[in-house]
Amino acid sequence: MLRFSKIPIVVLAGFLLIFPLVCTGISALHGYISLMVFAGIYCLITIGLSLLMGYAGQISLGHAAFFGIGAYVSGIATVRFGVNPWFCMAGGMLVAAMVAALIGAPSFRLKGHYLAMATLAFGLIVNIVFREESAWTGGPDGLSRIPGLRLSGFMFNSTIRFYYLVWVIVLAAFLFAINVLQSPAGRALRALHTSETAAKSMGIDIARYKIMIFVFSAVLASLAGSLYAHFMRFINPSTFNLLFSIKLLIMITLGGMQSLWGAIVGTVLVTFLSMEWLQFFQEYESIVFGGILLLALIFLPEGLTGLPNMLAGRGKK
Amino acid sequence: MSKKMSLAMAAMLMIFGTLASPCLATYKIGALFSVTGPYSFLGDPEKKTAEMIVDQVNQAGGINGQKIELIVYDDEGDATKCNLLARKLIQQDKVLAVIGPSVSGLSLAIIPIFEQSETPLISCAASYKIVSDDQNGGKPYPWIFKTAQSDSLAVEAIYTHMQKHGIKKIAIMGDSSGYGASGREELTRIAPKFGITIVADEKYDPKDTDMTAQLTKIKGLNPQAIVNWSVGPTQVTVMRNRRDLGMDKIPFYQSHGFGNKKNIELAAGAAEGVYCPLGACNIPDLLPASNLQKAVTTQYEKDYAAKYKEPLSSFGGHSWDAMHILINALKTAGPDKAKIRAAIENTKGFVGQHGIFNFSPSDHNGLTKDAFMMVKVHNGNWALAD
Amino acid sequence: MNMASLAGQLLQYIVTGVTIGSIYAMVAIGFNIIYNVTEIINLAQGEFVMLGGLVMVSLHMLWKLPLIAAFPVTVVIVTGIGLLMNYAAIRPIRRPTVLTLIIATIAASMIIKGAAMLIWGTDSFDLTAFSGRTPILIAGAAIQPQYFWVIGFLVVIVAGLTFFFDKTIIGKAMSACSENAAAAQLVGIDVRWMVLLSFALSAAIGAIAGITMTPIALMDYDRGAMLAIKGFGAAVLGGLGSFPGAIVGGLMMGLIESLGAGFLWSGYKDAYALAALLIVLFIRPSGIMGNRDVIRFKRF
Amino acid sequence: MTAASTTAPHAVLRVEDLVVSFGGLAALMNVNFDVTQGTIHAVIGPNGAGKTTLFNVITGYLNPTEGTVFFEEHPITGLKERQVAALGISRTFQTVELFDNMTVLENVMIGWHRHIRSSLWACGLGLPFIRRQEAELRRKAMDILDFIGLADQAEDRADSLPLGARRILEIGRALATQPRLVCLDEPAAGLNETETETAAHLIRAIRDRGVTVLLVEHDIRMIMGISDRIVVLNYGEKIAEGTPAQIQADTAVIEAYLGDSGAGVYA
Repeated sequence: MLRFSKIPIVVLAGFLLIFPLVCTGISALHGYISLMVFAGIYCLITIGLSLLMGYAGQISLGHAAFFGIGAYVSGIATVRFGVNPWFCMAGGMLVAAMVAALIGAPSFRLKGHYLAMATLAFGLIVNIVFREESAWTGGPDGLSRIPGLRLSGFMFNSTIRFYYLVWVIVLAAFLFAINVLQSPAGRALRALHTSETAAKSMGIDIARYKIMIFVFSAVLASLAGSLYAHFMRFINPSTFNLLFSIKLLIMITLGGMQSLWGAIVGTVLVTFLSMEWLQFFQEYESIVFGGILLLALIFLPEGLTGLPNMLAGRGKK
Repeated sequence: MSKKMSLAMAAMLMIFGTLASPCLATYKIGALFSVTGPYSFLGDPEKKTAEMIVDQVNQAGGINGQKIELIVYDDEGDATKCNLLARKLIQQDKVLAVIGPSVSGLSLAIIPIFEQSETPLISCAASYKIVSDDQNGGKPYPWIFKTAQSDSLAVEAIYTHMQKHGIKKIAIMGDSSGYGASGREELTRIAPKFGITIVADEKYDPKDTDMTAQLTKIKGLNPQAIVNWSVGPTQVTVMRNRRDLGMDKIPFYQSHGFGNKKNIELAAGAAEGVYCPLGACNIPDLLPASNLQKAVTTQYEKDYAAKYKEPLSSFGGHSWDAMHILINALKTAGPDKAKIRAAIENTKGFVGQHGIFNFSPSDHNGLTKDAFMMVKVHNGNWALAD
Repeated sequence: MNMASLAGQLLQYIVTGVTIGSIYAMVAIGFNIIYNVTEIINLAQGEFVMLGGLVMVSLHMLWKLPLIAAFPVTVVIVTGIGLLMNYAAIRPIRRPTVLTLIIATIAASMIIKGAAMLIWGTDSFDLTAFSGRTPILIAGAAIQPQYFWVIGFLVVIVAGLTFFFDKTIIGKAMSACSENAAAAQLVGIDVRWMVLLSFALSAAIGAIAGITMTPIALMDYDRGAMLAIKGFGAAVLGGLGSFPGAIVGGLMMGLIESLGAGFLWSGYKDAYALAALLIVLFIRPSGIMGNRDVIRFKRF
Repeated sequence: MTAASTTAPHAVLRVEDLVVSFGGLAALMNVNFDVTQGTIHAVIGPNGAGKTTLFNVITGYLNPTEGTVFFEEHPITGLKERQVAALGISRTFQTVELFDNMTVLENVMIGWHRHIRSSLWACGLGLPFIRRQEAELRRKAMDILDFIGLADQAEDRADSLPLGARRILEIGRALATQPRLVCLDEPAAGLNETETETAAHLIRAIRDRGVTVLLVEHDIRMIMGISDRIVVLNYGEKIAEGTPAQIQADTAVIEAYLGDSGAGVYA
């Protein structure tokens, strides 16, 4: 039975609660708080992607586009029209949901690499639109002067405040995803991943589930995009390019495909590796990162979350 | 369990230990450059130049007896990374001021951080938006400066040259990166002032293999001149394609990004007769002896070639200017951010690589269009254009 | 604008499109060879092209090897790197799925690209054109002699591969693997050897693409990704695994880009090609020349 | 027709003039038969007789070239698999298609899928009615596991079961969909004698619950033991139909099974 234990979730929440306090205490770790803000934003995307790819078995190389849609809806509506950021966030999620439903319906007739290419092409096209429609988006130089977030007088203007905002949302999304997986909907998802043939005989509407989960993951990505825009207070198209979509795949694979925990662990790890720890290697960074990735694929076929099982298995032998 | 815990602790300590920087009484300066990634042509010479200057100053005894500690981070041309590193420089490394980033978009991306933390930033990127707050009547942001000439100055230099030669109908083209977009914006914005009409505006990707289609379209529209705004291999390919199409009779202008002799070499003859606006540091030997910049540019070219065994690029000059302006400010102000800011703003008559800087509360770039000279490729070398 | 110049323009767009398309087609063929035997999409294919160009530049421009000698040496070196990649990045993967294999090839491409940056730096390099740079004028269109080399090599590669897969024993064995690896194993074909061979072949073809395109477009360490995407697009558009499909797909992508840049807004030229790809996939989920029945038997 | 159905026992499934051909090759040729409510109805025949094809047509996995299938008097040809399932026809697979990464209990619980509410939002928010529904489902699924004798393995992963138990579990899962007709594709294939006995027991118990069973099977002994009525297919054609006793006496059937089966086709 797929059941998530409550203890690690409580431990995670506790860790997240004290993390910034520890980091402010140790000056060499101060930068880790802002790193964790980005890691949290990325976690929102990978939680959705993990459901889509790990459980529903559908590949997407285009999720940077939904991330971007959220960011640009927020950015454009606040900067050009002065709309309240929270409304923009909701608006972005709505737009992303509609786009996902529109693109999802024909895409999921495709299989394997064809689906990968279709989502990749979609992501590239959206990115070209961000770049070219400069009257709205600011073009390749980006859109600046995006306002920060405030909640009835409380400004999320420091890194720590934003940190808590982001991670509360991430935890909510995480719990939501866990609930889904432990529910009839999650059972249906896992079923169609294992055997579409059998799932059909159970009366499961496969197309509907695939699109539903695609829409859900797009909505989460869009929410992440809005948060990103209001934290950075600046966005530019290259943030939402193919490279980012690939980075999301790497996060999920490194963490462990069929595990929501894997999404969180992988995302935080890859964020720290690529944004901080590997900086040390300078021009060797790309080689080192590629090497780590390969080693992980070879020695951790189930990702980091598979590690305890693997060790336990070896111990028994 | 306790064994695991202690192992984990040890690992954590190892990671953090490498990060802790030694605490010495020095002036800490931060630098953010796109050393690798798509904008390495900017960030690489900028980083090398900044490091060279720090070495020179420290060898000469530092500033007011204090050594400079330069912390250089590579943003890889990525806005998120740039944002993170800027926060790290301010919050963790506690630097007095930062120079960079290399790219306009990234400079715009981190303005809020520097404004909020009240830390001076001297950008090495071109866009006028970096020093013009459009929500505040175009006034500069108090804490943000830049040393690169605005693209508008390069465009004005080109248009002035066109006006002199009676050119009124032009085609523009450029790559789809931020560099190309910024040039395109300025070219379009300033054209009416010079009575110039733009008949075509073509784009290509920075990684494209061939621009024949764009040029063919332009050829059909018979412009009197073509302006191309790009960097990297495409600015060379575009000249070759133009020659193949028999368009070498149409005057061809490149942006100041063309200012590297390697490009002339790579064009394999196709660059002959091409115009471009260049700053003094690209052409020290062409400057008359009376030119105020002759001495500093010649010295910089010599030092750079001696240290790095490669020809200098004009972009390194922006970092040279930023570093020296900051060092001068440190000399007068000492380790106090607000005083440093004021000292930079009061910099007058500073002779740099890219012009003579006169900052003021309403001008945080401090250059005029004289910062650029029109240069023509002649016999595989630069020559002043008539 | 008169009709004659319009016709000349059209011809120019077509010539340019066919040349760019031929490069894409070569990359797509490289994808297909590996895909057919292993069902892997090798996203490092673009890096082979980049390496082909840069190794050739070093051999010819730096070490002064004549073109005719540098060409085969380059192909051999890049082929060696292809084999190495198979040994280091593909074979050790114990639980291959679409995603892990895609990521493995991405990891390989990061390593290759990073190494190329260390060796050649970030500058672009030029290569002497094979038969000069004086353009040939045909009906108002200017054609670089190098264009003919690119198109010519595509033809040679296609002819060579057709012969190889139809007439030689090894080629037939490879075809057998691509149809049914398990059955091929049963009749005594060493599938691992075939996989190795497929990497060698596609690295060689990538190298040829890189060598022939460098005199037109210069080459730098960072070119691989763009070429891989375009080539992948061409392969999928034509139908994965189909060699005629790769050519049709490549040429279509090249022509749409060139005509799109010429007649429509050039900023969106890549988007036109990608939109065409999406439309084709939505109508024919297996690409233009792809076989629907074959897809059903493929795992990925 | 309506008149007939009121007098005669109710025909839950009617197969009319079914033709399926792949390319030029006919897999089924004009097959006709009725399945009576509440009976065990077997379809037998040598390999390649078209039994699985017939199953695939009935359950919507394959569209026939010609002919119609009626379920409770409504034509169901052309419907999608899940629509057929929603009408109350459930099936198992010759190759055993369990959800291997789930527990035995979950495999059965999923059978209720089309009877329960499963909106993503309600599930994600963990609304109380979803929780109540889950508890109820577990109870019902345990009943079924009791019925098929797998209650002790409820929390084991499905792929850890031996083949016999897997086939039984698949039947249990099919029952969980609350079908009026279950189609079992070779439920005894690969089972030993005891396991076959259990399966046969189970199939009878299913019929005794009032669910009609349509069955494809190789094991003639089992078929003869449990079937109420048998249809015999050979090379896509129905060659006989009747009670087990009638079929056992049928010369055409004996010839099909014992005779030189290849001779007729390619001649």
